[in-house]
Amino acid sequence: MIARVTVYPRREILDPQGKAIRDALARVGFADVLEVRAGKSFEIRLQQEDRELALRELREMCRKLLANTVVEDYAVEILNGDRP
Amino acid sequence: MIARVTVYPRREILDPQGKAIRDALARVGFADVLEVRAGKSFEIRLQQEDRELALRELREMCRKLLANTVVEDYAVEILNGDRP
Amino acid sequence: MASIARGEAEPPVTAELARAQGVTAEELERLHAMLGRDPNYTELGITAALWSEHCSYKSSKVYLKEFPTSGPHVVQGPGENAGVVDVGHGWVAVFKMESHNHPSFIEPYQGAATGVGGILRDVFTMGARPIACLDALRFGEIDAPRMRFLIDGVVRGIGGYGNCVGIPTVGGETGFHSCYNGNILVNAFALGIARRDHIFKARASGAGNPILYAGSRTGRDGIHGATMASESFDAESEAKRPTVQVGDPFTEKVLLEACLEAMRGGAIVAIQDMGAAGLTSSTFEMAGRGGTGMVLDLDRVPLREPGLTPYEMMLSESQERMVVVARRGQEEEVARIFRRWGLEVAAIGEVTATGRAELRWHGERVADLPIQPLTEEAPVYRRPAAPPADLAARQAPPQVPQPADQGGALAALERLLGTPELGSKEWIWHQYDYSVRTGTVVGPGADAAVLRLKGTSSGLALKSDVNPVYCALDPRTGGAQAVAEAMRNLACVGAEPVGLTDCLNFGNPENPEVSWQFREAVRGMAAACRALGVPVVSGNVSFYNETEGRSIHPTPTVAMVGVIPSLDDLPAGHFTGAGDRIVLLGRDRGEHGGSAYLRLLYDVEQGRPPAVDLDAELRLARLLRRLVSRGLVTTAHDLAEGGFAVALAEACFGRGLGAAVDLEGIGLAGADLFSETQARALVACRPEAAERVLREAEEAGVPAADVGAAGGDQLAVKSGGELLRAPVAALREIWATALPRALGL
Amino acid sequence: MKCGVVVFPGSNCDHDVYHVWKHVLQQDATFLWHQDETLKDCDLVVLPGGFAYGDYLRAGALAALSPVMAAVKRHAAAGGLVLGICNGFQVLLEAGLLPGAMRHNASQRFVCRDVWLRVERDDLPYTRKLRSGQLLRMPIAHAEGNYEDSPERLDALEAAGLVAFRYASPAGEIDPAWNPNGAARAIAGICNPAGNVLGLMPHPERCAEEILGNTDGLAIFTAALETLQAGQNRQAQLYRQPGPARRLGRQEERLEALP
Ligand SMILES: Nc1ncnc2c1ncn2[C@@H]1O[C@H](COP(=O)(O)OP(=O)(O)O)[C@@H](O)[C@H]1O
Ligand SMILES: [Mg+2]
Repeated sequence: MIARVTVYPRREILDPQGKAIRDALARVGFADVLEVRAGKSFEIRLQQEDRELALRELREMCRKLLANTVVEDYAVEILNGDRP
Repeated sequence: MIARVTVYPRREILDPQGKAIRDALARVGFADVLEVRAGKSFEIRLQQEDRELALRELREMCRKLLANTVVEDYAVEILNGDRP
Repeated sequence: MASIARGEAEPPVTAELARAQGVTAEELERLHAMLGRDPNYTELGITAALWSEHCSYKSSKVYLKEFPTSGPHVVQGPGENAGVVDVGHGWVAVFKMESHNHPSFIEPYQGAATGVGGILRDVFTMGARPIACLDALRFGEIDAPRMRFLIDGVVRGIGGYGNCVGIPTVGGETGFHSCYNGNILVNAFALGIARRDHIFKARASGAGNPILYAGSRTGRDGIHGATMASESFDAESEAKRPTVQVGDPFTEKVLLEACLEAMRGGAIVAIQDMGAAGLTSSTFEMAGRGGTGMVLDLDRVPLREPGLTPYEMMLSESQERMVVVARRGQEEEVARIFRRWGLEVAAIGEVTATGRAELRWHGERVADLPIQPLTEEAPVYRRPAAPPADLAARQAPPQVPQPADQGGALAALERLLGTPELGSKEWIWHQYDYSVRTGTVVGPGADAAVLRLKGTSSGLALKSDVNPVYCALDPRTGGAQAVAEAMRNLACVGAEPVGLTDCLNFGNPENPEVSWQFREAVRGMAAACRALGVPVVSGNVSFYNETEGRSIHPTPTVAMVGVIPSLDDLPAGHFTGAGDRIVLLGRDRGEHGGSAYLRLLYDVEQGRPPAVDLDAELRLARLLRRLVSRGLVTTAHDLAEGGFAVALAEACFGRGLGAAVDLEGIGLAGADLFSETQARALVACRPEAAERVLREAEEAGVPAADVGAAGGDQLAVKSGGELLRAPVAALREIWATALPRALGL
Repeated sequence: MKCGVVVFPGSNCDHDVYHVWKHVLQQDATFLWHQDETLKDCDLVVLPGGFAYGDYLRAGALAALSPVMAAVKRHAAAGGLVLGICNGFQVLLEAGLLPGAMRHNASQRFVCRDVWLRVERDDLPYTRKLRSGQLLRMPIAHAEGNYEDSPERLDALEAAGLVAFRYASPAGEIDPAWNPNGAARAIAGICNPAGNVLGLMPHPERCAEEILGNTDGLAIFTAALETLQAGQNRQAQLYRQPGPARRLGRQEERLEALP
């Protein structure tokens, strides 16, 4: 099973990287961009075939290692083999 | 419109960070994890309301800035307001 | 007086609400009397911040007065953002140290990073260009919960920030002790240099002068940081956790350049960073020092997200922000410079002559407070102090096992070198850029770091020191020892001290034992400073370092700065030439109280710490400086934790050059190889200089003995019979890998 | 000879390079602002170390879009000397002036230490005072110095002789234990086919004075200076003529023939 974990800085927290990217995009002509949040994405291949168990395990990974919940939020998706 | 851009190291390129994370996950007990690819995720809020135009613009941003296509692949999705 | 607006959602001020913000009933009463009416919520918040321990020093002030703060080199003592000392050639050094303990425990990366950011701003706020940082770190036992995460995060955070701004981190110290399991210490020091006549102060003056806001926008970050730093940790602080402050070193770097550029122009009257308690402390302190008042128009404060209340704006601790008082009519000149560096600037108010702070928002007056009563005349407490009941037991002379009982001196040495406490800290400092700015002549890994003063022949030396175990056993001796050790480290590179800064980390001052520890430590430091002629020019107090009622060891970190007249004959901290004679300076008295040997090998933390003989320290330091300035020594390294044996081994590690010493003549053997008697150092010299070195020592009144020679690839010690012999490479491996091994890397 | 040091917001080794050119070599030096559109008649342009634009996104990525980079590209195309050090090297990669990309160090940590560099090219305007195979000791200080490219492109880079420096053991061997960041083929520095653009991760400006205990980096600056003085014009004829230039001509084609 293939899953994707996305980790973003928490909404209310300063995201200097996102801000720098937005400013740079504006400088090169993408004036259309209102906001950028810059985070991490992990594509994870698991042995687990059960969707629910996999989700549970992934959330556990986020709490334990992939995300720092003091400053980051995370989201977990199952990709069902079709990667973007 | 809210979009998500995901940038990953290209398949043929080593991903030491992904490997380091897999090893770390294994160390804390997630033996189930076969592979991790570590990439970046950008959540981008655009003024543009037209889906096709937005996608075109986002791909342009990737080529110009968000991804380094020498070593990275990218994917673009429109989130339709429902963030994960 | 017109009425004060009360925000719709804001609660009325009650004694209970005040207490929740750390304001006592008496303090609320005092505020009430000052205003002649009830304060509103915003006013209470501002007062709580200004009267917090962190901003007001209310429990420490009475003792801090005992420090000597003046001297021939002092240009600016405590009271400004940083201390200033003259270092010659028209230059001054501007430096300070500050704690970021609580934020680092919550989020180590950001906590440590913003600690570095804050101290850098304190320095460049004075018009100085920062040229070096030190970090003094205290962690718990590596196996304690979260500790590896904390260590990793703190080290990454310090590097992440300092490296990016481009200020070298040239030294520091790192200790591990179970007393920090629930409350680590992160003390950041920064030093900058400026031309003597180009120092800026944070005194708002000139009614009508505009107040500018420059830098990052204001968000809800760290609201209550100052009051949090004034409380102890408990299970509840998890829930009270404010929005973590995130550092943006890139913005700091451009802010630094913009500020220095703007300060060159003459359009700036005063400038101050927004540190703890953000806009509140910066504006109130500036007006308080200047004896002026101000009007702030909060609608003009640049916000990161809409909807912040006046309370939130005044207490936000968003990073990388400055308040600038410009000369009226020249504000555009200042603003232009900030904008050129890509920074936002806004005029948010003006200086007045009223002595009051008036805050306006949405067409209403939302606060109106007298400034000096809140700042200069904040409450001061002399807290009850009492020595711990078990002091006598703690200080009872310990049993000192001989190494022979446990596999001999070599085994003891190997075990000591293999602890994270005494092992090399290079795993940490290789993550810090210590060579950027090309000023670093001696970086981390030696006794004191040495920076050159470009364009002159001279240099600056810096080092931070404290031994918390000594301080726990006898805070007065421990306080004095920290000052003496820092001076000894400086003397090893030939530096004459010109001033020091400190960061006094203690438990809850409302606990009489802690209050006593504080008083004793300060007195010990003050006595040492006086005797050694080193003024205290800045510093910081961090109280409430305790978890679930358990205090940390008293940890008065000292960072000392010295001047080296010429860098031509700088000795190394390690042996550099085979055949060089090794001379031990100072005499052992077999002191083991609080020693690394007893603590790390036998888990005994008992006894009186080694006595500090300030006269002996002074004689030793003078001798070392003299030896260095005459180019007589190739190596100089002081004796500290682990005593003679550890110092000798360290001196071998730099180049992998061995040493053979015979200690029979001075009668040093057994456990005393590890004794921690103070006022001692190892030097090495060319054989032909040995006699001269011994003579100089005799003239200086410092006991000295030629104990052997450097050379070969073995470390060999005998005293009568052979005490230990081992290949340097093997010992070095144990020492160099100690920390990563303990971290499981 | 005039050296222009580009200042991006976040550059932090700009003063160090300036210091070496101005005070150690006693030459004319000036700062170029990232928004400048000309290079003020500089003979040598240095992109210094630091964290331009905070190194957000990828080191050098945001800086590569600065207005000054168009002028730097013109200068390079005209054969002018362009030296990128550390962050400057990363900017050159992101700007496409040199091939390949930087990734995070294999350790996933910032690393500051001295390394051994093996000189692979002694015929560049920057290396003509060195010998191939010679070892230099130089400081590095970076988080993203792990040079990477596809295997085919790396092969092409090697075949074209564009690797200028490699991390090596003190014995001059290529050894993973002496590679501080995991860089492919131990690559520490590369040049363009014409040899006038050089990027390297180590910091020669941090070891160019006796007082700092190491002068191994000075030769790179003196070589650039002598090259310029010999050429006495910005075309710097010298390094275009002898053997290497001919060899490079062929290899340039090969590099471009890649998919
Ligand atoms: N956290 C740190 N950051 C930078 N340098 C450090 C750190 N911890 C220790 N060091 C360096 O390691 C060396 C040994 O430190 P320490 O044991 O405190 O020295 P000493 O015993 O001479 O006081 C010093 O050069 C010091 O600057
Ligand atoms: Mg020392």
